[in-house]
Amino acid sequence: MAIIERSITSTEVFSVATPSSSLGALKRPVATTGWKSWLFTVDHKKLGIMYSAAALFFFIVGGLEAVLIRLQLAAPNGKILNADLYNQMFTMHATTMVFLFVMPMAAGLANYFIPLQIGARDVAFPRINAFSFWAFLFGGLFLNLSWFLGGAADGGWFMYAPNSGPVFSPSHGIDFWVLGLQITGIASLAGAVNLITTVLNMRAPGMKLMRMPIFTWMQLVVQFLLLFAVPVITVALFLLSFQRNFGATFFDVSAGADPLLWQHLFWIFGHPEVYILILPSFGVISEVLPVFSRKPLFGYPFVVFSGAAIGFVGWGVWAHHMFASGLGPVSVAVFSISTMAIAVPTGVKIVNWTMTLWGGKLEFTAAMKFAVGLIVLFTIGGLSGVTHSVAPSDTQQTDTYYIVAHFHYVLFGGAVFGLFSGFYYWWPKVFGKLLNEKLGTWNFWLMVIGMNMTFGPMHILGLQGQPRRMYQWTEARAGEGLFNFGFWNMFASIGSIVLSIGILLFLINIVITARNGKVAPLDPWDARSLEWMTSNPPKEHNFDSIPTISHLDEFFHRKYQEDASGQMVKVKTAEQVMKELEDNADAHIHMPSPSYWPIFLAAGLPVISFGVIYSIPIAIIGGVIVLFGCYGWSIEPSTAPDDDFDPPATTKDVVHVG
Amino acid sequence: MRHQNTTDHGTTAVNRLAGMRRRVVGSIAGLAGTMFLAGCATNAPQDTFQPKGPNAKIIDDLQKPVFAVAGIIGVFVTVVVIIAVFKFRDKGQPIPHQSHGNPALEITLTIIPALILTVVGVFTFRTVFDLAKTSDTEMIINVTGQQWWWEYDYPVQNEYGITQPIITSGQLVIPAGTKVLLRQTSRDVIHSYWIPALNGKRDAVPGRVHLNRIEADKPGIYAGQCTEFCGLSHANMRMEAVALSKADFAKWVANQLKPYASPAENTLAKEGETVFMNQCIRCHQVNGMKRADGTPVIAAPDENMVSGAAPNLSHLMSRNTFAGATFDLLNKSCREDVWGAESESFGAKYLGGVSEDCLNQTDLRGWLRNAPAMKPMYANPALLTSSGGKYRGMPNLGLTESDIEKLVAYLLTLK
Amino acid sequence: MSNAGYVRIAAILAAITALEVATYYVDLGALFLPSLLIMMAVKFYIVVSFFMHLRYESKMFSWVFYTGLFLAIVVYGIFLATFHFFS
Amino acid sequence: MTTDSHTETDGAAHTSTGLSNNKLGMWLFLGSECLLFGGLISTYMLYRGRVGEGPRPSQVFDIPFTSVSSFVLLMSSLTMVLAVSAAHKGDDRNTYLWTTVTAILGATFVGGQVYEFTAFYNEGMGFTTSLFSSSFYVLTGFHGVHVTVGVIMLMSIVGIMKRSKVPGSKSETVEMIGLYWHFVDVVWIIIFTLIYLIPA
Ligand code: HEA
Ligand code: HEA
Ligand code: HEC
Ligand code: CUA
Ligand SMILES: [Cu+2]
Repeated sequence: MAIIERSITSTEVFSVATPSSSLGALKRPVATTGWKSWLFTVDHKKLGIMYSAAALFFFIVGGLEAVLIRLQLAAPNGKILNADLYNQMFTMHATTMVFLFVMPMAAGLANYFIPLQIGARDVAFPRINAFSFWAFLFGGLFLNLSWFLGGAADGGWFMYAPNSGPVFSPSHGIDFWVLGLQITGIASLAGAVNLITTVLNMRAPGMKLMRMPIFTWMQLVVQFLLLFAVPVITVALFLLSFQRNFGATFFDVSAGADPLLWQHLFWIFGHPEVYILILPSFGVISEVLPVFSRKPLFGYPFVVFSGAAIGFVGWGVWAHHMFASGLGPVSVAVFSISTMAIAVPTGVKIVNWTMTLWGGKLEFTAAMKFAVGLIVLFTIGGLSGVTHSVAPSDTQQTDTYYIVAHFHYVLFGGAVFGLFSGFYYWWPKVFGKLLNEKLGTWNFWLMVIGMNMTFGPMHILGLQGQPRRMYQWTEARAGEGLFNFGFWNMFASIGSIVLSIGILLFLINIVITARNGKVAPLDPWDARSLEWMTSNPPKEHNFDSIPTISHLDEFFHRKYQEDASGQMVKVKTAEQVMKELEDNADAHIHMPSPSYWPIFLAAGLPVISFGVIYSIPIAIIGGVIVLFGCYGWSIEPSTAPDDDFDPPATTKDVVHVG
Repeated sequence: MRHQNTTDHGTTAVNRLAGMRRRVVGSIAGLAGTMFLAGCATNAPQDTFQPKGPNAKIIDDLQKPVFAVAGIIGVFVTVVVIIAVFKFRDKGQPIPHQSHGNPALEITLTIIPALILTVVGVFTFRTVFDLAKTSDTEMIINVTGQQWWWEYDYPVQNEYGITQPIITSGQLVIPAGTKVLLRQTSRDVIHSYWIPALNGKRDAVPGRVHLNRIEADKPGIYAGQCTEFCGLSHANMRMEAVALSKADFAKWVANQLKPYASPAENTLAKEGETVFMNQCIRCHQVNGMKRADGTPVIAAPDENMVSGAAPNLSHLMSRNTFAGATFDLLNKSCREDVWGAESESFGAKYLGGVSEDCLNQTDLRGWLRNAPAMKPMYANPALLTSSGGKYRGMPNLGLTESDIEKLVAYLLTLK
Repeated sequence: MSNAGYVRIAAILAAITALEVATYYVDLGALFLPSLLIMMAVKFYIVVSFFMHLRYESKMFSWVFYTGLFLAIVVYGIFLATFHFFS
Repeated sequence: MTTDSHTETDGAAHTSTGLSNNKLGMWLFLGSECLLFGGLISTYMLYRGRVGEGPRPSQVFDIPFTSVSSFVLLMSSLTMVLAVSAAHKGDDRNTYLWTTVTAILGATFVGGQVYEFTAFYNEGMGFTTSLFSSSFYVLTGFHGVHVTVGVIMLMSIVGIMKRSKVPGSKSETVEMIGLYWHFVDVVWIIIFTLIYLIPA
């Protein structure tokens, strides 16, 4: 971004120098404040914030879609949505929540915190990082554009062929879906390459792999999963778009195609994907639980290896989504057993978290509440998952609300709760202000109650035989007595309102905190890991001097030491630890420079996609934008040379980043 | 949508509401408990814990213990977490010892779940292969899904009196106590066949034939629902399996094979036949129907429908429901009479079919007036051109009221 | 590796390719498929190890690349097997 | 803290593993590409026998022709490795020479593919003729696009090197292109065997 020069003369002020001269095809952007500083930034922290803000926006979109679904289903023969709109609604609800909320939110946290947690000043490829963000954002907007251009995709989030083919889904909705996901896929892939390289290569001295914070570890596993899973759905999406846009017949049964091809490709991606969604949250709570238990994570190596094991075994279970598809008994039996195997490493995590609590000194901040909530709610969802893995019984439950209950417990009770835990935990780090704890408590309880009210009854509904994806349900099959559809559907719908109010409180909390929140102390939680060893919010260059790591939970060990009786006592305050770093500050730090090219290049992708749907010349224009972007990108040095700064950085001992 | 289920609590086998035991399950806490209860005491027609035939029973025997185990583990974890939360909350105790774990404990707590799952796995394995068994099949029916109804095609099986193929839709009629093999496929997109009381789901995939074995212990009507998302009217794609005693089944077969009888001249029904020949015969086959010149009338649904088929109406009035079992053909009181019948008299009542007095005039007329208004058929009619102008589902034919009058009279003759 | 070394490796690769093409014309019976697959794997390994220097580079590169390769082979192999492709 | 001497080419110096970011990133990308091509190859394997009314693979494939173009691509790997080797020695002249030769060989291969596609097309095998034809064109087309991108990169690097004054300064970039190029070659080794030599 700039060259950060330590003020030699006096106190605290660091001066920032920005590059000035013309480089590459365009003059470099230089703004350090205002909207331009965001648009062209390559700073991982700014990008992290933008990722999260965009994801939050999509969460509200996906949530409103969910609320519409619930309103429609509250009573029999709902009239709020017609069949067509309803089908679009649940397809886009799931797509938005999975691809545009949880994934980018996790990417936002990864972006912001991985470099801080491993003691780096930025990611390995800052410009690619910016490109990832913009590609995700443009892809997400492109997907939602379909609402205004003749209707959104309506084939369900796994978009089974041949229903997703041009004959059965003639509107453009699915075209937008396919191409939009293709764009966000590119973003994920680029992000994965970037973050893996960052974690492996940019660690501070002494930060061995087995000293890395668990959040970083889980993100590393996630990025590997993305790296290998995204290309699989890329293939599937290509085949589908060639069928829809260029007349190929990959899923056209009359030409001899086998519709199960799509199912396999989708779920080979799709199952690793669900671990992509959950592992970041596992990472978050593995940070939060120890901090508020005042105790290290129980069995750190087990948590690390079980995470890796989940990631690995997750590749061998995809066909459990296809138990009713007619695979044949051998495949069904094999996938059934392999799916059960995954419960073992996941169980390890549950055990470790519980044992972390055990014997601790628990402080129930909002972050901690969400973390503990996750343990219980995820377990419920995981156990229903195990009941699905029993293939014969799954043939009764698949495609009913029992499955809907399962995945909302793991996704909402698991992934979303983890993210909320992270919001409360890291908010002071990012914005320097503490979220209101009282509102947080309300937020938490309304969410727990609302979520159980919404998704709990779905177990009943599903076991009573209510299939999913029905725009209306009928009294005729509702049954009576305690377990009738009528009561529990209404109950779930009311629950979703409670849940919405809970989430609304979070949004209100953000506003209140921004207006007049409490300014956060340097180390508000008495935290343990490296990201807290810098100011709130962190400086542009993260650390004044890169710390040398000698422990897991480095920050904690700098603050605490065992006294003679073996009791941990605080020997240093966070301020003192910080001061040590400041005293050794690098004089001149050369940060990666902002660039026009990431956003420019990313903007070409939706143009191409738009052209593929409507007219090839537009696609060619998009192609030219991309080509020009690549050209500009490759001739612009990723980091402006030292002599290009104003004032030029003259000193020899400049520390370079990126 | 109509009530398809009576509300009186009789004690017949047909009435699924009747005589249901409500098993009480002990040791239930929180949600795991609710989940449990749902499986054990109930009265919804598609309940997955009320097997009414051997296949569903095999599944049920496996899933009950699995749900129990899952429930117990769930309760256990929840309780431990709650204890920890209360026991170790910050009461000013000193900072705990910074212990990093206990490998022995870890390994034990890894092995226990692994053992539990091994046991579950063994039983799962066996059950999968038990269910896959088809060698002792006694009867075969071809089942074809399409947007948004099911077609049943009984191949010639002389031992059941099926001397000619029978084609019907909506209600699958089977002899009770007989091992029936469904050979499933689809004409357009993927559907899934599911009668929870008889067996789990099996997808009907175009281009593939999937086997699905069912058997009903007793005569009765068993409700089901298409459970693979198949487009606009997926929610309105239902089905029912009707099990008849073997004797009644033979009667049913005989009726299906009854030759076509054209209505008497100068009746309303006869005029209806003419309208039918003009309008409906494009898609709907009525076996044995002949033109005035004696040439047989053959429907050409493949020229009009994306899926290439429309229900065969030869014996429409022998069924109780229509349009993918979404609407009743019987009016309310007649319906309750059939559906609530005693086990012994059920067969006779079902075989009585739909008489003029019993016909659900409102829905049938509504259907003929404007079918897509009752059951969504295609998202956007303007887009039909992209399927070569072929229909998906039954279109609005713009019939006049007098045409409808005649058609209804005619359809009533199709017993 | 020296340039001459590279040329020698290329010669080996060319020779294997010639053999591969030869199998197309000579009837090897049951050996046909395995011999082709082995030659393919050998060529693959040679290019990756020597031309791409993977043998001489950090283990980490081998890890990431071969993990991808391994997953691809295993996962897609099982995937094809479920279609009874190999039977 | 280390205040290392940093040069444009030397990306590795300040990483925790001592490995270059760029190279690690490239290997990660190639690992990911395995699953991309794996998916396309599997699709082809599944569909290769489904020819409908169209020609069968054995009717269209011209093994001698494809053998020659495969050989050309294989040899381009040799020239590529020579280019990388020259670049590492800071020998710009030979780097130009071998990158250019590699680009020409690659372009020849792509040309051969275009010729092959036209021939197939004339024999009645269009993109949408059958599942076999679609999956064949998608697979080989993807590969062809990869080669084309490689050719463009090779041509650009010559231009970029000529602009930069420091000899050998772009050696890592050349090496990266080399990795990509060899990978594309390796994919063709598989395609050639599985798709062309093993009959459907
Ligand atoms: C965050 C996402 C997430 C996670 C983590 C999981 C986790 C698991 N899932 Fe889930 N799943 C989904 C998201 C997720 N799932 C989604 C979105 C779908 C539906 C897609 C769709 O159809 O739209 C789905 C569907 C789905 C199906 C298909 C159902 C069907 O369509 O018929 C199956 C079948 O086996 C399954 C199984 C499992 C299993 C065994 C786990 C395991 O990983 C769970 C392991 C955890 C535990 C078991 C709890 C803790 C363990 C212990 C306390 C130890 C002791 C336990 C035992 C001894 C049992 N899932
Ligand atoms: C991470 C993933 C995720 C998340 C978070 C959610 C969250 C929710 N989901 Fe869903 N859902 C899926 C993933 C997810 N879902 C998937 C994969 C499917 C399968 C789709 C398919 O079959 O194809 C599905 C399907 C699905 C169905 C089944 C539809 C059907 O089969 O017909 C239902 C029905 O109730 C539902 C409900 C909900 C509800 C009520 C929430 C709630 O938790 C939502 C809560 C959020 C909000 C309420 C919004 C936030 C805030 C406000 C509203 C405040 C007010 C706002 C302003 C003032 C601006 N979801
Ligand atoms: C273009 C084709 C087409 C024409 C013309 C047509 N139908 Fe239909 N009809 C269908 C289809 C398709 C269905 C199945 C719809 C469903 O259940 O989703 C159907 C269903 C029905 C059913 C319910 C059958 C059952 O067993 O579920 C009746 C009764 C019926 N049509 C009567 C008629 C009559 C009477 C006419 C003429 C006036 C007519 N149809 C004309 C296509 C057609
Ligand atoms: Cu047919 Cu759903
Ligand atoms: Cu899964």
